[in-house]
Amino acid sequence: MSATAVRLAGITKRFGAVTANDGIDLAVRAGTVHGVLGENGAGKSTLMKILFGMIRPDEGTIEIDGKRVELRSSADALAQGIGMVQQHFSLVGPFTVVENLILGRDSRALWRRWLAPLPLSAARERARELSERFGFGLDADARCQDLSVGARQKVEIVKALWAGATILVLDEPTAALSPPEAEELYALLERLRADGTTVILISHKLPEILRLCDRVTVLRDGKVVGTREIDRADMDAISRAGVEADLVHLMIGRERPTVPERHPRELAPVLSVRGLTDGGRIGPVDLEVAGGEIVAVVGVEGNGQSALVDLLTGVVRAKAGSIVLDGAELAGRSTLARLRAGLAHIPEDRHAQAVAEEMSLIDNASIGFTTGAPFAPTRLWLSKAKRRRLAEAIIRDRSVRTPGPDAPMRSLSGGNQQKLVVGRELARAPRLMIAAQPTRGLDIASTTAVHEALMKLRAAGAGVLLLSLDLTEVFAISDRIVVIRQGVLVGEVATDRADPERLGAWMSGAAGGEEAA
Amino acid sequence: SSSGTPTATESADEFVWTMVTDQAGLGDKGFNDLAKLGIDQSAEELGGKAQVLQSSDQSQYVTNLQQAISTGSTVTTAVGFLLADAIVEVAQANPDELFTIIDSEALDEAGTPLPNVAGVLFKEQEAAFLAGIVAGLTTESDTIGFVGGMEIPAVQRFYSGFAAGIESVNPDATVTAAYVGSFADSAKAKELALGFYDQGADIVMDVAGGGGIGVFDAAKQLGDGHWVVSTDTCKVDLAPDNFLTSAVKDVAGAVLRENTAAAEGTFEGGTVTLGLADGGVGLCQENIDSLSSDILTVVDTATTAISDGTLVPPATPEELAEFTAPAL
Amino acid sequence: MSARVSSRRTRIDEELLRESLEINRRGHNGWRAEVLARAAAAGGTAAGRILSFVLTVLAAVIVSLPLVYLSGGDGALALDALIAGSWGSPIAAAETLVQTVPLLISGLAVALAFHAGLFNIGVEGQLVVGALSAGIVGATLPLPGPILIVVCVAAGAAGGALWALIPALLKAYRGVHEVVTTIMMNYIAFNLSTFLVSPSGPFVSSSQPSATEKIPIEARLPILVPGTRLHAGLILAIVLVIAVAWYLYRTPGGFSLRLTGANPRAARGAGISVPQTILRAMLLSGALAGLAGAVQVLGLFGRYFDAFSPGYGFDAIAVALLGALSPVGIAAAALFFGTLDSSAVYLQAQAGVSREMVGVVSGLVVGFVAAQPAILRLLRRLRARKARTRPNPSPDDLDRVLATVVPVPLADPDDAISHGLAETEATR
Amino acid sequence: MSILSMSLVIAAIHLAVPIILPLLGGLISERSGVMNIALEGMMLVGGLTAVVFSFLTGDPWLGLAAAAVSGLISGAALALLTVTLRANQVVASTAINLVGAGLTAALVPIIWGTDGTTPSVAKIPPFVVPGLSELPVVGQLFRELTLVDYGTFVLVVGVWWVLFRTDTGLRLRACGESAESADSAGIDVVRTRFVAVALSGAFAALGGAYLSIVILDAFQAGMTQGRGYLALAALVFGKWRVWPGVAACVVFGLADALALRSQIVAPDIPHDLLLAMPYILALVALATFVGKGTAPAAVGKEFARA
Ligand SMILES: Nc1ncnc2c1ncn2[C@@H]1O[C@H](COP(=O)(O)OP(=O)(O)OP(=O)(O)O)[C@@H](O)[C@H]1O
Ligand SMILES: Nc1ncnc2c1ncn2[C@@H]1O[C@H](COP(=O)(O)OP(=O)(O)OP(=O)(O)O)[C@@H](O)[C@H]1O
Ligand SMILES: [Mg+2]
Ligand SMILES: [Mg+2]
Repeated sequence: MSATAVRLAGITKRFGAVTANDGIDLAVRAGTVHGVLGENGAGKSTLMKILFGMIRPDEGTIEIDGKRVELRSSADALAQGIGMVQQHFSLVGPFTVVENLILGRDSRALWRRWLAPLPLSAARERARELSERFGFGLDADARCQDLSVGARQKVEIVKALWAGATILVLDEPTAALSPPEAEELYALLERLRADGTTVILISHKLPEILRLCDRVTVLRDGKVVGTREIDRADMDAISRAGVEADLVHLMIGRERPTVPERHPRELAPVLSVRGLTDGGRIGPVDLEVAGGEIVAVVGVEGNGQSALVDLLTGVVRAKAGSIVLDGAELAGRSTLARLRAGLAHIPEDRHAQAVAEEMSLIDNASIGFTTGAPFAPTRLWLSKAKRRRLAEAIIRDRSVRTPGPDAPMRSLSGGNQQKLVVGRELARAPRLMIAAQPTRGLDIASTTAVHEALMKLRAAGAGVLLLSLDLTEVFAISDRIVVIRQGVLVGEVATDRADPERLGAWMSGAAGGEEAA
Repeated sequence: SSSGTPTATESADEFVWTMVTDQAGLGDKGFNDLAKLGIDQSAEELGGKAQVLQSSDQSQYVTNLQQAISTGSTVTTAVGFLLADAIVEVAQANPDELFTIIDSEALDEAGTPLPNVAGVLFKEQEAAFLAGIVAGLTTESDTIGFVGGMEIPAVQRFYSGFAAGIESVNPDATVTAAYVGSFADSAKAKELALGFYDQGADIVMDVAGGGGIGVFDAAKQLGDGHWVVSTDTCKVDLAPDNFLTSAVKDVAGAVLRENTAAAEGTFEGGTVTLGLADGGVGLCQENIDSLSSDILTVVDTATTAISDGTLVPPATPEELAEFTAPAL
Repeated sequence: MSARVSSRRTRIDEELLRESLEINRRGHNGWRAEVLARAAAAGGTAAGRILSFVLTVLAAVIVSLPLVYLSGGDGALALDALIAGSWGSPIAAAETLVQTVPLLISGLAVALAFHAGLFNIGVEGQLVVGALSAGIVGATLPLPGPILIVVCVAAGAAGGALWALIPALLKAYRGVHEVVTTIMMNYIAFNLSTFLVSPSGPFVSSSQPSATEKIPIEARLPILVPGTRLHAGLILAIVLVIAVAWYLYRTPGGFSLRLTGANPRAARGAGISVPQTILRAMLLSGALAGLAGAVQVLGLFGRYFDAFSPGYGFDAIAVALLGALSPVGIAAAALFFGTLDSSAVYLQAQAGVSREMVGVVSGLVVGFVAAQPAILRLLRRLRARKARTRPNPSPDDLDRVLATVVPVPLADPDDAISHGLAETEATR
Repeated sequence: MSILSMSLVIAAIHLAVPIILPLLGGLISERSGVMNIALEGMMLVGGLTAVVFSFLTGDPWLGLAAAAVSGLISGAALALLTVTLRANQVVASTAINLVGAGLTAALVPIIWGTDGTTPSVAKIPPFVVPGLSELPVVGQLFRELTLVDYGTFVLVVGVWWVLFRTDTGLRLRACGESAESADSAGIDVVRTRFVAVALSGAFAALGGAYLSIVILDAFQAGMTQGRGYLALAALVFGKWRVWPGVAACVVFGLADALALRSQIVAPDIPHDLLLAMPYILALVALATFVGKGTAPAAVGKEFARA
């Protein structure tokens, strides 16, 4: 059909004992969207970093537009017209949007780069142009660290396209986007394809893969296990289900695990929040969660979900309002007291809030368990042996892939880190679990495992407050959905009566909002 | 002392003249370098070899003194009062070894001097008094500065004698002391001296240790009419046009004297205090001819009075406060 | 699913707890085998460390030989003096330990703060104030000997902690960077201590300038080996190594401290008060620094001397990092620096190496040790390449040596420092 | 007598410049992500080199140039250890400090045969600014300052401009904030940091040379007296920014000058306490209005590509 834009041949990369890529061959046709699928740790990001010059392969060759190239650094890749959006943000936080966009792109003579002022106004103009063309609405002079995750994602995309990339690599670009934002991205990718740009898309979300990709390659344990053409034009519900099942089978070697059915239950309130406010950005919030109920809070990033969680966990002190958990008032109490009263929390930002990367798995598993028996019966004794057992139990229960409990947390892949965090929070025997983006970046099997765990909690009579951007997830496991906008809950709906389209509009404050109940 | 004064038993070419410094060490153009001169002269005149062990910190004093002994040192000279405790410890443990300590005495628990240690103290105030006379008679602005490194007793003796000398010949002149806070910061010493000159002083006394080159540099920079009075050694060459005089301490002579005594078997422990009368301190002789005969006359008068004990220059600020200037 | 809750008990899933205990019971070959396995691993690591360490020092010494000749020293004698002067005789060994003690204790002080994410450059000032406090108390309080020792040691710790208090408060409650405040506190400590024992100062000895009066012999730390200067400070230092290790790794407080250093937000989410933890870490670090100073006064000098410290508190930073912030590693690193310090005296006297040149040699050794992880990485890579190009890898002698050496650099504190230096947020 | 005079201003400048120059060095290095606490050792190397070359050539300007080169070399040594070999930055700095202090002290007797202090050499002369030096009061300033003082000001402006207004600065700061981000933007992190650390050595060395051949005319072992560490404090005090950092140095210089001179006019106040005043005031300032600052996020972290 069309020419081959990218050809990877025999790519092998080892990290110590781990072989992340094992003789991978991959050909991407020009002007198409090529999906790359695989479980956590399958080697997707490694392969793309090799294509972007950030990692040197141990073996293998790369061809761009039919020409063999040596990519020694991302500068080389950029020069070849490759742009990449990393799985983890690669923006410089304290820099403004426009500074991030022109970073490393100045091609003037060396002395000019040392002496002449940055061409900021021209760049600002171009940034505005691009942002407008994609409907992003970016503020070129905002500091990236102040932006919401979604906005940062958009900056990453603009940055990748800045130099007019003809090959665009996107590593899980929608993991942090709300559904309306993801829609915008899909539209953008369609447009880019139409313009002739070649796109490589990594994702764990099958629906978006099926919707966008012309062809999909599945990796498992560093090897290509299959490539499938996708006929997007001719895809009905049945053939879609067939392709999905096929891909899942390729990815994990078995059928898609299923989430247990939800059964209606007798409900007694576990959490009751009244008039909660931080005196500014958020509230007053009224919210009930019953035992045996999963309540999803949905909203576009930046509407106060994080702030609400901070108030509930006690990391930020409320100005007014009450938080009653199992009949006990928690509003004035410390975070520790709240944990003791039965609160557990899977934070949305794993790196920043949940784990200490340099500490061992044992230490990370025991965060929040170190005051009081059984691990710390006195202030002079914190049992290591018992903490090791706890870590081992969590590792086994949640199938965390690790060399052992003494390994540092940083040696785990993101998905496995998340599993450990989930296991740790479940170990608190919570009455109320606050789960914020609990499956962000997780592969299908791990996602299912987390969902199972939350369902099990529900079955045991605990309440779950789910904060998620992933509507598929919300529809899969929640009983009730509340919508948050600009710091207040603007309405709620039972999940089985909710409609994704309307929910999206509601979240973004467009038409049709308030009347649902 | 009473029972068996220790003596050196080696022959001349086996002599080892050792010097142990405190952490300041060589290169101060002051008393450490003078002590070095003393042991070099000892090797030259008495035979044997000279060696220097520099300490880099307080905890090394004892080990350095012990090292000196184990290398066969004939007399080990500890330079600086900070070594007093260490020398007592080592000398008591090695009663057959000979030691000298400069600027301190070595006393046992009962307060009696150890028999195998010669403690050499200097009456810096006597030399400083003479320097004060020179300064008091030279100043035209009647404003005189004093740049000290840190306020330790030796520096106080210099200051008290200097101020008393000035007062004795020029009651109208004021002398003010200021300190750098270190004996090694020549940049700050220079700024302090510049400050004095800026405030109208035409003479500044330098007791800033290694930082003293800063005081000289200040005077050199400002040129004629800005004088420096220095300490320990002559230092004419640092600024020939600005050097007025120096209150010198004959550390080299004292070291040589104790070493000679050891070589000749007449070494005696105990404390000696050297002043003008024994030539242990005095004015710099290198440029003495450049001073006017009027000044030299007064200096001679004072020297006589101090030597025969009729004039006792103050050694501390308290003594200075009570000091009544004699007519000279 | 059940949960037991009481105020002294962590809330935990009892089922999971039971299950985890079962893992224990069913455990492979029981705890004995596990302990043995872990000891064997640790032993292998230690052997590798020692070997690679010796090689590193040798390399540094060889590089510095030309310099030694340049400065008029005798290279052959120098090598000999380096060993003989530090470990060649019981007295030399005792002296090496004497030099080790202050570095070890102040290294622990630096490390404790580092574990909480704090860069305490103020250990030097805290050490001076600790020494000063011990010296003043020892010279002025008319207490019987043994009691006075305890009071002096306590005064040293308290003095050091006091000196850390202002930076601690400013850091914990106002977020002021501890590097600048502790540097300021250092200068204030130096000036204050100079003043207190200056001729017009209140605590100066009548017979010894720039020092306090002597502390009665009975109130000094006892000498451990007669005929040497090795004092009970060594025992205190060893106890402190164990205590700090215990505190950091075996107490809830130490866990909070490490977690706060590694990720303050995670700590806060787990109910730990970050400001309080910072305060505690800084005060403990200051107290350790103060102890280091007090030990020099009570064990070695018998009185406070102004400027007694050649910068122990600054060397301690290198000691702590060289020891990879682990108490045992710090003990090893302090012993290493102590060895260099005590051989300095010998090098000067026996080999004519000036004290300045000794400084150069120790700098080169430190540099080589710093570069060691990189050199080892390089060797590892070469070995890996070699192994790959050979169809049938059979470990030859070199490979066997490298196998022990390569995976275990003496210390690779990079990770520790990077998270140690990460800004600890103290927002409430 | 008043202590407020032009010569106080000059003293403050003389005391501030040898902190400002290493501050600029530290700023460049830390902004690129490498913690440099070896400023002190690099200053000493620069101070001695300046004197050696002024002694050999009789031209203090050649001394100054040689000092800068010596700083590049000691900076490159630190860069080799920390950037290329990825050694721990504090331990490597300690090594440079030890070698710098030891070598400079050891070389003086090897070169001149005297311990501690070198002989006097030609120093940088004051630069009399035509016209301005005739002015009353401020004229003194324009008679006594040297071209190095003016040059320092130019360097401050230059460092500020390059760091915060040019592409080179943007790249350098990106390496200091997030090496991975910089790398993925196509920046050679290792090379950028290497150059930054080497340059930081040159700045520190100029600071040392300022002490030895601008203020004085000789080198003295250990003459920097902790100014390298003070520069580090000013760096933090100024929150890793150029102008606030320079302001902190100027405040230190002025406070030092005042502490020295107030002894002259107020001899009754215990001088040890006066000498501690600048540091006490700095603490008070930090406690009251300066507040918290954030280091470049990647300082202290090594970077290596897989
Ligand atoms: N720099 C590294 N050092 C060591 N191991 C690494 C490194 N980068 C990746 N790995 C390992 O290589 C394997 C592949 O990782 P990679 O990030 O490519 O997975 P992925 O498919 O992108 O997974 P995910 O879906 O979680 O993003 C994993 O086992 C991972 O732990
Ligand atoms: N300290 C602050 N002062 C003022 N506004 C803030 C502050 N922090 C966040 N905001 C803004 O308040 C809004 C709500 O912030 P919050 O962090 O709770 O939102 P969020 O939905 O969790 O999004 P994100 O996680 O992306 O920040 C956002 O628009 C955010 O930019
Ligand atoms: Mg990935
Ligand atoms: Mg959020």
